[in-house]
Parts: sequence; structure tokens; C-alpha cells
Amino acid sequence: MSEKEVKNLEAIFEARIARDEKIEPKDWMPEKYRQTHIRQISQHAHSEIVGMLPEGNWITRAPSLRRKAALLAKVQDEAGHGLYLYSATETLGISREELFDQLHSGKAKYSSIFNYPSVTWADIGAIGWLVDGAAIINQVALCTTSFGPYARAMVRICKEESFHQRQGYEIMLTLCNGTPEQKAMAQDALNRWWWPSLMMFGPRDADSPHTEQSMKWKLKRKTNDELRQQFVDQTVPQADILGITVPDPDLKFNPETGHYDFGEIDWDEFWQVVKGHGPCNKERMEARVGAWERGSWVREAAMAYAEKQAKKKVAKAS
Amino acid sequence: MSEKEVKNLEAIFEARIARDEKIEPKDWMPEKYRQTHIRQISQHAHSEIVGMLPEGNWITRAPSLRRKAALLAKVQDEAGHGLYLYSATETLGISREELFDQLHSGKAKYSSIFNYPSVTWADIGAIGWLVDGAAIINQVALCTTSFGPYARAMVRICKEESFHQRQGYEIMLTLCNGTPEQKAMAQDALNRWWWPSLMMFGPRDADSPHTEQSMKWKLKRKTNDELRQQFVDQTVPQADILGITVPDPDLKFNPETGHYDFGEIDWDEFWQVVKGHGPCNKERMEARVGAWERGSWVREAAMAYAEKQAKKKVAKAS
Amino acid sequence: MKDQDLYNYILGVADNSLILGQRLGELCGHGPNLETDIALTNIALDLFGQTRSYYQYAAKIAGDGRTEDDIAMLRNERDYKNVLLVEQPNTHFGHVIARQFLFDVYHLQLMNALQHSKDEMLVAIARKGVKEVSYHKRFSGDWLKRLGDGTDESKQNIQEAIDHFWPYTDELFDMTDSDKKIADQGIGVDMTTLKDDYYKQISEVLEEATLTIPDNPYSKRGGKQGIHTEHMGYILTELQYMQRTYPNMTW
Amino acid sequence: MKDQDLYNYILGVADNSLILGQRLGELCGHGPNLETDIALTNIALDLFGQTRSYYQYAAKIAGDGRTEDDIAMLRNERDYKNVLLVEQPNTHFGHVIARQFLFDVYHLQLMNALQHSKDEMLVAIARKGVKEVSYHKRFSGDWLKRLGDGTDESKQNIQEAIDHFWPYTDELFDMTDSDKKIADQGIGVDMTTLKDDYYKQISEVLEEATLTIPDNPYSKRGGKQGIHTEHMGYILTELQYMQRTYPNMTW
Repeated sequence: MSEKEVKNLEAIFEARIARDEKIEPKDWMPEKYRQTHIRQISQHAHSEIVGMLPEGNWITRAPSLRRKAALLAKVQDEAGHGLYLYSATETLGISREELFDQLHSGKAKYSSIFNYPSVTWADIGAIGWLVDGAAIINQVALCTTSFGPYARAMVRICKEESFHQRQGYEIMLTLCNGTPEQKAMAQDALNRWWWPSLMMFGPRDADSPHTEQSMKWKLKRKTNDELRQQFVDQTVPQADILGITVPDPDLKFNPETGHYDFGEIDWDEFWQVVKGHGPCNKERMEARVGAWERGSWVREAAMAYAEKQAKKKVAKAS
Repeated sequence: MSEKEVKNLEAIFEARIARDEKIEPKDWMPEKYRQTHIRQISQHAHSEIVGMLPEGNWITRAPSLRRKAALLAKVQDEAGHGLYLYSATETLGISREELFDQLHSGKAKYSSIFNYPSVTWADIGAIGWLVDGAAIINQVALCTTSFGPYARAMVRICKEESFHQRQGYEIMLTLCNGTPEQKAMAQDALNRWWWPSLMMFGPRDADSPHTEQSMKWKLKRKTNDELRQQFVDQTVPQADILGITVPDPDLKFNPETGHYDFGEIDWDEFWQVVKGHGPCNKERMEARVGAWERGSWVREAAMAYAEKQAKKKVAKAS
Repeated sequence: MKDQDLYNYILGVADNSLILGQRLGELCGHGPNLETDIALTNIALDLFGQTRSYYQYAAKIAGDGRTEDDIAMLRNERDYKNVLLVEQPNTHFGHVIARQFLFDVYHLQLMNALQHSKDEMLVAIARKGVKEVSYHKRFSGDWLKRLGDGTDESKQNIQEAIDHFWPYTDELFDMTDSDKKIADQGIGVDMTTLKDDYYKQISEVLEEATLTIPDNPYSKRGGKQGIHTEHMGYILTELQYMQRTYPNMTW
Repeated sequence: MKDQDLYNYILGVADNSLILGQRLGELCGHGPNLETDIALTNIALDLFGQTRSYYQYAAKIAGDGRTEDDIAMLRNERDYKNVLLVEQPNTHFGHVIARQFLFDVYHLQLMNALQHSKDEMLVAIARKGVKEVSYHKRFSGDWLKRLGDGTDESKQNIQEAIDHFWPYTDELFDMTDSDKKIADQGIGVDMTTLKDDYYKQISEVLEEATLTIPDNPYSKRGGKQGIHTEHMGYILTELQYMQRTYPNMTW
């Protein structure tokens, strides 16, 4: 293709996006669009499946059968989300094997929040309330993103995530209406998960160079700082209802802006975790890689069996 | 050596044993004596180290720090007993590697009692009281057995075993003086460990063909049935003091014989466990073989290091 | 309790689902691929759903204020009546599948028969259960075939697993005194009548999976009398942790 | 409590011994040979012995009827103040040795310094501790050298273990508010003054063991604030099982 032809295709492509048309896998797309989407959607998929681990940690110890079943169902939904998102990524011409290789080798990232440990039952509540809450804010915008399979996956995922978020909040509410010990457990979880949740929106806008391009492709609708502010504004009143305190002495409603002002994130911690040195980065990767390696004989068996069956069918047919 | 010479040596050998002289590793001994002793002493050693497993099962869950430390110390003693006994066996010209191979391949036996699971804390008491109690009865006689290294090991082991036995009984006593729940736990443990303990003395005399030869070599001082009777006579009054009931409807003091009559052992169960199909035979062997295999790189490293150090010394000296 | 036998019977059935569900719950996020993770979680969810229905009914029968969670999480080990099979560990995926399949065939027999119980509540649970357990059995049976007729390695692994669990199958058909009484009343199922069919079904699938039917005549039992393997204690430390640590609270 | 800081300080020290002892207790009967089994059990016994002395003293300070076992087994996870290092799992023998060695060097420094405490009870515990911990350090140091300068495989395994645990060492020298107050009173030890010596000692042995000194600048901490890794919860399910399940009984 000549440079001119490519330019032409690019112009058509950009125009389609500007008109809010969906880009579908079979459509022409710029290589950078493809690569950026592979990176972002697979990162999202990886986050779903790594995110199963801190919650999975409490399945055997959930305090009631009802909560145990709900937690199992939630973790299962996350596996399901992982599945749609990997499928959406595969439509861009990359195999699931390759995607897992990228995760396991550390080339691909996943949401840093899952590198924190879930140490009490209240963390299951806090993860639902705060982490899913933050995720939804990021994801709602993506329901109208330009790449069709991603947008459609997001619609379905957002619906389930908001169910999870309510469920998490309800766990917190039950704790806060419970014994003083339970309420202290809820407060403690908020103390530990608050700042990592704020970090989920990424670096400050000034340190986030890719924002402009992503905005154009509708992979981002608002900047990191805008989304973070939205999360704070939404979450602080929820904490008030619970009767527990956000662990930020600088947090204060600003009547002029109509927003909550809040304190400075510990960016050293942010970068330490992003670079792979958070509390559980190593454990999470070992869990994923371990599961994958232990499962290789199973996947090989399934393939061998499928091939044998296919041959039998062919033999019968001929 | 001519047949006559051998006969002569055998006569001298038998005379020494008859005079209660100790046979030492460097002494001449009949091959059958050597093989029988390798089999019996190693079986005893294997029993010590397999016996660590059901008790080790409760170390992390012991109900108090005092009991936890005592249990650890006891299991450590058993490892120590294993060590002396393997050393005693090695004096007969077989390596520890070979002995472990025999255990791991199933060629060598160990006491069947350790193929029962330790399911409650009271089992730790019952094992000390009943299993060590039965073991001591078997072992006391061996303190004067003909093979020197075995006899000396037995003296030391018997002393520690009777400490363990008292400790086990004291656990039972504490439970029986405790809450009804604790006493029920003690009763339940007695119910489960009583019959397997009686089985520890082996088949009925009529089904035990090796007894005569073993008696001659002082590897046995009393028959299986005599020892079993001694155990019952000794243990039933101890159960009475605890206030718990031996699970045998046929158990009754016989004023004519001065012994307790007791019911029939379930010999089907006995043989099932001996043949390797007891509740935990497979688990016990998997634990031992697994530990051995997981440890091979460590043992290899220790040898490689020792060789390097030896070479360094030689290099320095020359 | 008036209906002690019925209570015992229900717990005997329910504890199997609880403990197997707990074992499957350990696997969540650690399976060979996402699809099996999701499927096994689904099975666990079905089992916990059944467990809750049974325990809720049992709690009603007990009528002394006990809740489903009290029954699930506040008994001593000796009072759990599940068979030994379901408490065995997830040693590898072959063990997970073999354990599941050997249980599912039995479980579907039970659900099918329990639909004809004279107890309406049990009929209702069984009706739902039949659908669920049919799916479980299809899943585990399909994987049994894949692993049996897959690679040499997978055949060896799944055969080892089948051989390992074989001695635990006989206990599935043991009847406690309560089981017998409840079966006599037309409420429970007389499992002894289903044993031959069980081994027939199992054998057919094993053959289809090109696996060898074990001929080990020895069996392992004890769970139905509350005498469990050493694995059970560790299952309970986790299962009961929160209820024991924070008693009498609402979650 | 009058001496809350002293109480906190003692628990901070004691919890390390408790949790490391618990980890070593898991290994009993599962080591690479009988000799290491016996040695590691010995270390565990020493640690539990120390733990008991500390908790008995702490119970006396608390003076509210709590016993050593209440303190050991009836706290919530967030109230255990051990460093993260000691709760890490026994992944393989190299991990056991590396964890032990990195702790032992610190532990001996602490015991040595604690002999000069103004608190007689702590002096008594430390005097006994010095002898015990010297042995622990010799054992773990010797094995470090054997594994480091043994085979290629063992070098790789022990290097991986050292690298793995390296980020956990920094926390050993963290001082809580109570730690600082008690150190200022001449009762506790100001660990910050011993940190350079710690890394110097460690480095010397690593060099002798022909191993590479890690240069990972990132550290992991939280245990001293009661924020543990996900391993801790499972340690506690077992440690606390009996006391939680059968409260207020004598054993």
C-alpha cells in the first residue's frame, strides 16, 4: 500500500471514530490502534484474572454460606470477564497463549491494586466497594469506546461490576452495623484500601503522556485526575453513611468547586508497586504462572483428544 | 570356610548367646542372624520415622504452647530413635540409602499402627498412652537382646519411651478431668486406638512362625499373645482410673487366671493394614517418599560441599 | 429432637456437598485454564446452593434456633458425616476430575431417586439438583475421557487418580442407622440397591476413556461415622475460622 | 495497662519466635534427612521456649488474667506483630535455610544487646537465648555455605531464596513507637544502630557461600503494624484452631 493510500485509510478511519461509529475486527485500522488496544484490553483481561486471587483467598474462610456463595459467584464473574476480554483481544490477531506469555513474563501489566494482600474478611467488602467502584468509573466511559468488541464487553462487564460493587458495599454496611469489632475491621480495611484505590486511576495527568491519543480513540473519555476526583466525590459520602473515616487528614469538601479536596498520593509507593515490587506482585505472578504450568498437561491432553476425535470423524465420513 | 568350620563357628556363636554374651558387629555371625537383625532393627527404625507423621499432624494445632513444645520434643525423640536404630542397622553392613529404598519400595515394613489417622487432639494422648505403652512392652525385652548395638539402643529408647507414655497418659488424664466434651474426646480416642494397639503385638502365636528362632536369639522373650496379655492387664486399670471404657464387651477380669480375658481382634482388618490397604498406608509412604525426593538436591549439595572441603584440605596440606 | 433420624439423614447428604464445595473453592483461580476454572466454580456454587437448602431444612427440623451457618461451621470434626472421598485434596487436576466423577455418578443416582421421596422439601431440592448434577457428571465424564484418551501423560495421571480414589467409592453406599430408618419410611434412598448400577456406569465411562477398571478389593470408609482422614481437620480450620473467631455475629 | 509499651515491645519480639517456630513445626518429619529434621525441630523448640518466657512475662505485665496461651492463640491477625519474614512459607529447603539465616543474624544481635537491658527478666531470657540462637545461626550459616558452594542446582535454589527474602530484611530494623520508648528507657534495643552490622555479617557469609549479595533496593514491611501477608491467615487458622473451637478449657 502506498503511503498515500494509508493516509487515506487513516483519514477515513479517524472520521468513523469521530462519528462514533464502531470499529470492528475485520475493519482496517492503524497498526498503533491495534497495538494500543491489544495492550489495553489484555491488561484489562489480566487484571480480571489476577484480581481473582486476593478474593479467592477468602473463599474457604468466608464467614457464612451465603457470603461464600456470593464470593464464589463474584470470582467466577471475574473469570468470565477475563474470558470475554481475552476473546475481544484475540479478534485483534493475537493468541491467548501469547497474551498469557506476556503476562507471565512481566511484559504485560495488570492493575496494581491486586498486588495488595486481602488480610481480613472486611477486605472482601472493601475490594467490592472501592476497587470495583473505581473500576466502574474507568469502565463506564469505555462502554462507548470505538472498538466494537471492547465496547460490547464493557457493557456486560459494567452491569456485573456494579452488582459486585453494591454487594461489597453491603458487606461493609453489615460490618458497620455489627459489633464494634466488626466495625473496626471495616475501618481498618478502608484505611488500607483507600489510597491504593486512588492510585487505580494512574499517574497525575501531567505524568500521563498517552492521554491525548487515547482520548481521540475514545479509549479515554476523561483524564486520570478527573476520574479520580469523580471517585472521591462519589465515595466519601458512602463512607459517611457507613460511619467510618477516610484515612486522609487533608480530605475536605470544597464548597467553591463542589468537589472534595484530598491529600497527596504516595507516588513512591505507586511506582514501587507498578515496577513489580509491591506487597504481592511476586506472589500473584507465581500463582498465575504456577497454575498455567501445572495445567499444561491438561491443556495438551484436551488438544490431543480433540485431534483424535476429529480424525475419527473424518475416518467415519470417508 | 569348610562346612565343618562354619558349624563350629555357629556352635561357638550359639553358646555365646546362651551365656548372654553380646554379639558385636565385628564378631562372626550366621548370615540368617544378620539378615533377621537387619530386617527387625530397620523395621523398628522405619516405625520410628513413620510414627512421626500422625503426631506431627498435630504440632501446628496443639492446644497450648506447653503441649506444642512437648509434642515437638517427642517427635524429635522419635527422629533420634530412628537415627540410633539406622546406625545400629548400618553396623550390620547395609547403608542408610538401601534401608530407605527398602522402606520406600514397600519391601520393608513398619508398625501398622501408624497407618491410622490422628483425627483429634486426644489421639495424641492415646498414641502416647497406648501405642508407646505397647511399644515399651515389646522393647523392654529387647534391652537384653543378643546383638549389642540393638540392645544398647533399646536401653536408651525405652527410657525415653516411658517418658512419652507417661506424657500421653497425662494428656488423657487432663482431658478426662476436663469438660464433658474433653472427656468424650478421650473416650473416642480410646475407642479408635484400642484395637489397633492390640494388633501391634502381631498375629496370634499359632500364626507367627518365626517365634522359635527369635526366642533363641533373644530377639523375642515372650510370645505375641503373652505380650498382648501383659498389655491388656496393664492398660485396663489405667483406663479405669481415667474413667473411660475399653471398647470391648468381652473384656472381663478372670479371677482364676489373674488376667483379663478379652474379645477377638478383627484379623481381617489386621491383614488389610499389614498388606498396605489401611486408612493411611498410602499417605504415609507418599509423605516419606516425597520428603526424600524433595530433599535429594539438598543431600547432593551437602556431599558435593564436603568433597570440595576435603579437597581444599588436601591441597593445603600438600 | 423429634426427627433426629431425618436430621441425621439430611446432614449426611448435605455434608458431602459442603465439603466437596469447599475443596473446589480452594481451586478458584488456580485451574489449568479459565474455562475449567469457571466450570468448577459453577459446580461449587451448585453444591453450596444445595448445602444451604439442606441445612436450612435441617435447621427447621432441629427447631432450636440453630442456623444453616451454625450447622455448617460450628460442629466438631467427628460430627461431620461426609464420605472420605469428598475431603481428599486437589493433588492435581486428574484428582479433581476423578474425585468429581466418582462422586457425580453417585450424586445423580441419589438426586434421581430422591425425587420420589415422600418428603416434599427433599423432592424440591432433588428436582433442582438433578439438573445441576447432570451437568456436573457430564463435565467430569467429558474430562475423564479427554484425559484418559488424551496424551500418555494424561492417561497415566488420570488412571493413577482413579486407582487412588477407587477404595473410597464403596463408602458411598454405606447406610447408617438413620439412613436405613429414613429409607424405610420412603423418605430417604436405599443406596444399596443402586450400587451395582453405579459400578456399571463408572465402568462404561472408564472403558470409553480407555482406562483400566481397578480391581482393588479393599475399601476405605469412616466418614459416615465421623472418622475422617487427616485432611479433614485442615479443611475445618479454614471453613470454621471466622465463625469460631468471631462468634455470634452477623455477616 | 500501666506498662503498655513494655507489653507491646515484648510481644513484638515474641511473636517472631512464635510464628517462625510454627513454620518450622510444619516441617517436622518432612525434611531432607533425619539430621536436619532433628536440628530444625531443635530450633523450633528453642523458639517456643523463648516465646513462652516472653508471653508469661507479658501476661504478668498485663495482669488481667490472660495466660501465655491466650496471648499466643487468641489475638486477631492484626494484633500479631511479627515481621513478614518469619511468616513466609517453607517453599523448599533453601527457603527454610535462607529465612532462618536472615532471621538468626538479626536475632543474635538482638539477644546479645538485650543482655544489657535494664529489665532483669529480659536479661535472663536473652542470656539463655544467646546460647540457643548462636547455635541456630551456626546451623543456618553452615547450610547456607553447603547449598551455596554445593552443586549448581543448590546454588541456584539458595540464591533464589536469598533474593526472595531480601526485601523482607529491612523491616527487622523498624522501630514502632513502643519500641522507641522502651529502647529510650534502656530496656529495649535500638535496632537501628545494628543495621549496618547486620548487612555486613550477612554479606560476609554470602560471600563465603559464593553467593551474590542482592541489590534490590525495595523492601516489604507491614508485620510490625499487624498488616501481614496472605500467608498469615492460614498460619492462624491452625495455630488457633483448638483454643477457638474449645474455649476456656485446660489441656
